[in-house]
Amino acid sequence: ANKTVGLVVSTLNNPFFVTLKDGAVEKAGELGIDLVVLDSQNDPAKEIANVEDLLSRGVAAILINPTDSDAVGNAIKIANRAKIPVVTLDRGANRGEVVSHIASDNVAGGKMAGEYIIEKLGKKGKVVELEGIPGTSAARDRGKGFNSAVKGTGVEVVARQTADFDRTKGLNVMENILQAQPSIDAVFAHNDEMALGALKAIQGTDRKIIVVGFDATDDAVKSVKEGEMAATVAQQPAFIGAKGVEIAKAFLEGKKVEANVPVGLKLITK
Amino acid sequence: MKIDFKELLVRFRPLLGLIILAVIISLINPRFLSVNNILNVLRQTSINAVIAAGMTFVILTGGIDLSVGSILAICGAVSAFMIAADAGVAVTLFTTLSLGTILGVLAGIAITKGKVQPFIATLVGMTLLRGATLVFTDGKPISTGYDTAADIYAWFGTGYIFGIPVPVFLMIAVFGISYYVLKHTRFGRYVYAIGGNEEASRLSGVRVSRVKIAVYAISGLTSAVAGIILTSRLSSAQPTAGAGYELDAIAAVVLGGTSLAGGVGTVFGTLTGALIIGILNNALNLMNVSSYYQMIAKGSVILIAVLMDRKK
Amino acid sequence: MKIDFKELLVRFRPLLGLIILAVIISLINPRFLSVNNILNVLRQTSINAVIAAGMTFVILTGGIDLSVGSILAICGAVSAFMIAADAGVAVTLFTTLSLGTILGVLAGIAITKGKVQPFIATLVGMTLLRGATLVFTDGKPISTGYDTAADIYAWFGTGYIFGIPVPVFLMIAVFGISYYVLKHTRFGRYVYAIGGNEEASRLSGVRVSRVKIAVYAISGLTSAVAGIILTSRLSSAQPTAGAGYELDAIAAVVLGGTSLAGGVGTVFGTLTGALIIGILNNALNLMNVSSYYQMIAKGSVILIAVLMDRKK
Amino acid sequence: MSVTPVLEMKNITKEFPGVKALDNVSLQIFAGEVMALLGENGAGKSTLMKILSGVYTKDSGEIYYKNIPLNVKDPKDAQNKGIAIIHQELNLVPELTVGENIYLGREPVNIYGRIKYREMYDQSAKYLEMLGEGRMSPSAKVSSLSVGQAQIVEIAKALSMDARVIIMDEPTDSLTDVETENLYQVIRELKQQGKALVYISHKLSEVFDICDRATVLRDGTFVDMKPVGELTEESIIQLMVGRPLYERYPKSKGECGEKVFEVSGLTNHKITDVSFSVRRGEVLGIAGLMGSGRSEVAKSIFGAMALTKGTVTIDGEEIKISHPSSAIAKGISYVSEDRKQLGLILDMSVKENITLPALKTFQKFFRFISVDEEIKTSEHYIEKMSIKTTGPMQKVVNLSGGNQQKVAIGKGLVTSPKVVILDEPTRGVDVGAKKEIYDLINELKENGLAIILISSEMPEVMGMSDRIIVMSAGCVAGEVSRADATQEKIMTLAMKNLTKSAV
Ligand SMILES: Nc1ncnc2c1ncn2[C@@H]1O[C@H](COP(=O)(O)OP(=O)(O)OP(=O)(O)O)[C@@H](O)[C@H]1O
Ligand SMILES: Nc1ncnc2c1ncn2[C@@H]1O[C@H](COP(=O)(O)OP(=O)(O)OP(=O)(O)O)[C@@H](O)[C@H]1O
Ligand SMILES: [Mg+2]
Ligand SMILES: [Mg+2]
Repeated sequence: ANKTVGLVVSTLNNPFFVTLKDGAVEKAGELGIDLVVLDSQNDPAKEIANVEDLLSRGVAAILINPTDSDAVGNAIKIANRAKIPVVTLDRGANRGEVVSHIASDNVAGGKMAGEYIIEKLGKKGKVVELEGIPGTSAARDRGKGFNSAVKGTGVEVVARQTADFDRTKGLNVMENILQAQPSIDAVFAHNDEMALGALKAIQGTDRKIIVVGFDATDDAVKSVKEGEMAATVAQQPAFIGAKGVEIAKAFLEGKKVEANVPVGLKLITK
Repeated sequence: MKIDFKELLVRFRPLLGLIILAVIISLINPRFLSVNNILNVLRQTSINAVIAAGMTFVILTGGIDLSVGSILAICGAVSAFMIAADAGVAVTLFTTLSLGTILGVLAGIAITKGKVQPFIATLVGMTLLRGATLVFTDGKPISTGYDTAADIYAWFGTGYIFGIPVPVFLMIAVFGISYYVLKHTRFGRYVYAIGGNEEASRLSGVRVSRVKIAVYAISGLTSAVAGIILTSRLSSAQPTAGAGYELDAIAAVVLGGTSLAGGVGTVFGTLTGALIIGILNNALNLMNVSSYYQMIAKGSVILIAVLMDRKK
Repeated sequence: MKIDFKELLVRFRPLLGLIILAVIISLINPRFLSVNNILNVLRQTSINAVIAAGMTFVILTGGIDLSVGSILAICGAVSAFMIAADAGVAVTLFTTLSLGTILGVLAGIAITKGKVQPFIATLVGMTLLRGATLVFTDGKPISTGYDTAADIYAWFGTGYIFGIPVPVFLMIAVFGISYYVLKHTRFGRYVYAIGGNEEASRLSGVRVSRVKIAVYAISGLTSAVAGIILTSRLSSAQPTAGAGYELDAIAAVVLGGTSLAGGVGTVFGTLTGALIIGILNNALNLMNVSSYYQMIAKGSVILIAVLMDRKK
Repeated sequence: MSVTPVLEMKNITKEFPGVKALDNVSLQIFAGEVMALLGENGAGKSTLMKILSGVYTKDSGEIYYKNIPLNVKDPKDAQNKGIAIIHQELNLVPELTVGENIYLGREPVNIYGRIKYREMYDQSAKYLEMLGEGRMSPSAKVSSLSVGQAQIVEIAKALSMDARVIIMDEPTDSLTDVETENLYQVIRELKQQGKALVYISHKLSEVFDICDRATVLRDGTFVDMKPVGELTEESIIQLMVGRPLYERYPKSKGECGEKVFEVSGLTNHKITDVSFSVRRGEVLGIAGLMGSGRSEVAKSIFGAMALTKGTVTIDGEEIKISHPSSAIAKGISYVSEDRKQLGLILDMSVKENITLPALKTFQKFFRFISVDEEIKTSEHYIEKMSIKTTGPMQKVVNLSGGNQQKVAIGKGLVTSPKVVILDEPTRGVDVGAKKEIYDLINELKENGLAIILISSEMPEVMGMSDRIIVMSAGCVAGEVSRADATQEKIMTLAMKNLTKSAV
């Protein structure tokens, strides 16, 4: 009989996680697993409710892409108590027991982007950082990695503003920053949506500014190939999703699984 | 007094909707009616229901409170911070509940003394307090830590009393008290009277400003209670917690038959409304409806429920 | 006719607030007043301002429209899809604007014929349409593509006429028409009358339902216009576009001195209100205020503006 | 008769933006007596009483209670100090019950703060009984009451406060004679108990029925205070208006023409089989008790209330009316009895109110509304009906009650109707203005309009109508001609159906 596996995704309003889900759905189809996908809408309370509902419904394993590493703890504990194995995707959990954790490291990704910019600018220049929704873990981790890279180099962050992971806001905020800052050499955006918005703003002027994004969404990769955006950090979301399903299946079949599956980060450039 | 069946029907129409919904769902998915799942739904509903109880007071006076989600967040953050800093559970609870109440009072003062429209005053409160929460938490979640105090604190969100989850008990308590206050006390009468005709209430000697400040205080208090339940369920406070909760709470109140114009409605209806939303969320998950279609399904059911309620 | 200075002062108080704000900001950051930046602010304001213009009609009748952001999103998605599918710019614009209008009409019908409260009808609309947009786009952005049609389409968001951005022209047109309709036509007078006293308007022979449906249609239409501007600015439609825009639009209307109770206000005030919000966003970026404090600053300025407006 | 006043207001001044409502006004109120407070619309009567009851604050002047200075902070404070008021405009919460309204702000509670409903309803029933409304249930929602019944609730509320000073601002405004007589009974009792009362009314006969002294205001100033015994209607009018006024109900010499308007078999949940017709230049009076369904007939004709059966014919042509706008288009207009809720848009100007039903006719090129013509038209009505206002642009909300009423009537005429339904057109209107409205009715009559006059004021219906139909419990109970009409005949008809079926 087909096993049912639950997948709880932090949000499906963001192309990155949509791709992660698509990867998982496709793999589940291949392996003949029933996959139940639930969306936490970036709300940990909804997340814990989703886990409870999955347990109510009866699933053999849960794949969870946490909204937040801390907040997911009790949800995982509930699954532990019900003796249902849990695999975390993309973000880890600070509490509870998981059989496996599959992720690329956001901090490392931010660092990678920072190092790329440092190199491109010849270790000297002015950068703008477009931050994600204040208080979200992606915004925190990517910012942390990026800032640890540029710290102490000749690259200076001249403006740091939030654009809420949103393309429109990326456009508006960048337009405003362009007014305020007479010289900017590069922009690092916490996701591709904001990067694409910022790119639009820059295209409206005749200034030459490097734009680096994060997530490698289809639009962003296309833009990089066209030579518009300089780079984007690829996390291979589809692979994360697919790998999660594979590992869950393996575990349920009694096979040994790796506790930590690091997924390589890739900097996509032209 | 003779029983007015029409009146009775109107009164219990939301409940009827709830029952119809529950029957349909359990026919599609029998698992829905398992004891475990019912407790599950109740626990999940408790947060929205508690907020909606306070919101009912506000809406009955003809006001609205958009700041509930942000009050929940800041109260949650403060309580997680205090637990982590070993301030003791009792002190933490007291501080958190007081904070929520005071924030409500401030909104009430802006509305009555500052003559700012409730929608705007609480919209501003929502923005200000979200900013304050982010500053306070530096944008990071605050964990309650791993010591005994944290475990005791976690009981409020995850514990059981006689097999019934603690949040469910809290929800019942909040609704019981609200029912008594609205139905049997002077203050309750004034809440309805102000919503029905503010000027007439004032001329009858009702201290309108005081009552209004009190309803926002109550809404702040229930938001704080919800913040405690949420933080305790997660053993962690998120700076972004509660975003968008105001809409769910308002939807619960309105589904329960309370008019946004004020003056008409019951807290019992609100509980029904919150349960309808909670059951819907649960059922859509049980039935594995994709999240995009969940929005469509949820919107449709609410629309049908409201339309049913409006029909003569 | 003698000029009533008090009345005049009340009338232009929002404008006064705008001017004070602009002066303070330009003292802190002189770059604010550069021609480029002013065009910049105007262009950024245009989207919220256009939505707020339609919202003004709705609020003047005593209603509210929470679905504007979702209408914007679905109209944007449809128009990007059509441009990408080479449907031609004219056909696309016509379809998109019609879609927005029709969605507004449906909300209006739910409110007048279905007797659903505007807050709820449009809240449901907001959820339903967001779900529909996510289904339509499968949660991913739709690019308008790279051909000539896409370039022509992009002109609406990024082009210039005599050195003035096209969205700014569109904004001026929308406000010019709205001003004329509200001030000088029968329909405009009815909008105010219904907000002032719906029942008395009905007894004066006003077709209340028709007028109400029309205001939601107008709000749907302006949301569609905003959706076109936005999609064309980005050459891409986001499924999450416009989320939360309803609050900004309502804030603009209220900052402009229109009462949420209906009956009182002007579209000119709304433009001022939208500019205050736009300038604030721009200035906070220019001054590089950290995002946490931005919320606090924005909340505070709106509160001060509203308090100033409420003072006798 | 006591000589020293219980309560005295001295040199009270109150200014609103642009209007000096009260200028150095004084008033004395005596125990065991009723002081009539008289004056034209806008003279400042209500304003003075609102100051006494804590609704407004005075700009200057003093108030003394038994020679001790009294400071009234707000309505609650006034109640605590033994001052009760029945406001001119209804001030009830429609969604609460009768009993809850009567005791609003003063609910009896037990030691746990729980409201004692039983006691509250029993007491309420007692006061309703006193006012002859024993049939009204204290647990009925106020929204289900007619205007007149609501007025009774207001009175009961004031009585229940057990105040030392009771102010009644046009309490009989929407009462018929029966209820008015009941009220008199209660007032006499209150006098017996040594209470001091202030009684505001535009029905001068009431002054002689029940009041002991009269204070007259004119344009916000004090004119005179006299024992009623020294006054006549003529002398009161002289004091109020500053000139004598002749002929209370001016007779028109106009002849009635052919039949223009006819209704037959009008039926819905409030009225049964109502038929009548009106001729050109005729005033048809409709009399009846409170709640007899007169307003419902008017609303049904006007398309504001659904009909299950019945036809409406105008100029021999049967017409279908689904909405007030079609009634207006067919030449019917309706002036509602409730100007505040149904008649006017208070936040709009006099001009905008008057032109609203006829806006179409003010449209010029590009559907542009011609403001000049609007102003011209509204100035015409302001002048014609002597509306006391600072101009067409003044907001209606700032006019006195009587002047608001005139605006409402102007609104009914602006569409140049063939048939005008006037529902209590002189409610709250002073003698002078009443005369003007009567003159206006006669002028309309001479211009060949068909007029339906619904009124609870018996002398008014009898004085102004050519024919009177009397309604009782939703049915037409009978018809009397002007010549035959007597108070007794009309009353008998009005009570006809009540014995058979309780309302
Ligand atoms: N809130 C207000 N703002 C401005 N003007 C007002 C206000 N209330 C009353 N007035 C003005 O004060 C004057 C006195 O009004 P008031 O209501 O006291 O008259 P009144 O004697 O009670 O008349 P009526 O017999 O018509 O009830 C009027 O000119 C009126 O327009
Ligand atoms: N809103 C309402 N809901 C229910 N019943 C009502 C309502 N308004 C009036 N009624 C009832 O309808 C009947 C007719 O009332 P209506 O006010 O039309 O009478 P009327 O003859 O015009 O008397 P009045 O002189 O008081 O205006 C009464 O029985 C009254 O109680
Ligand atoms: Mg008066
Ligand atoms: Mg009547």
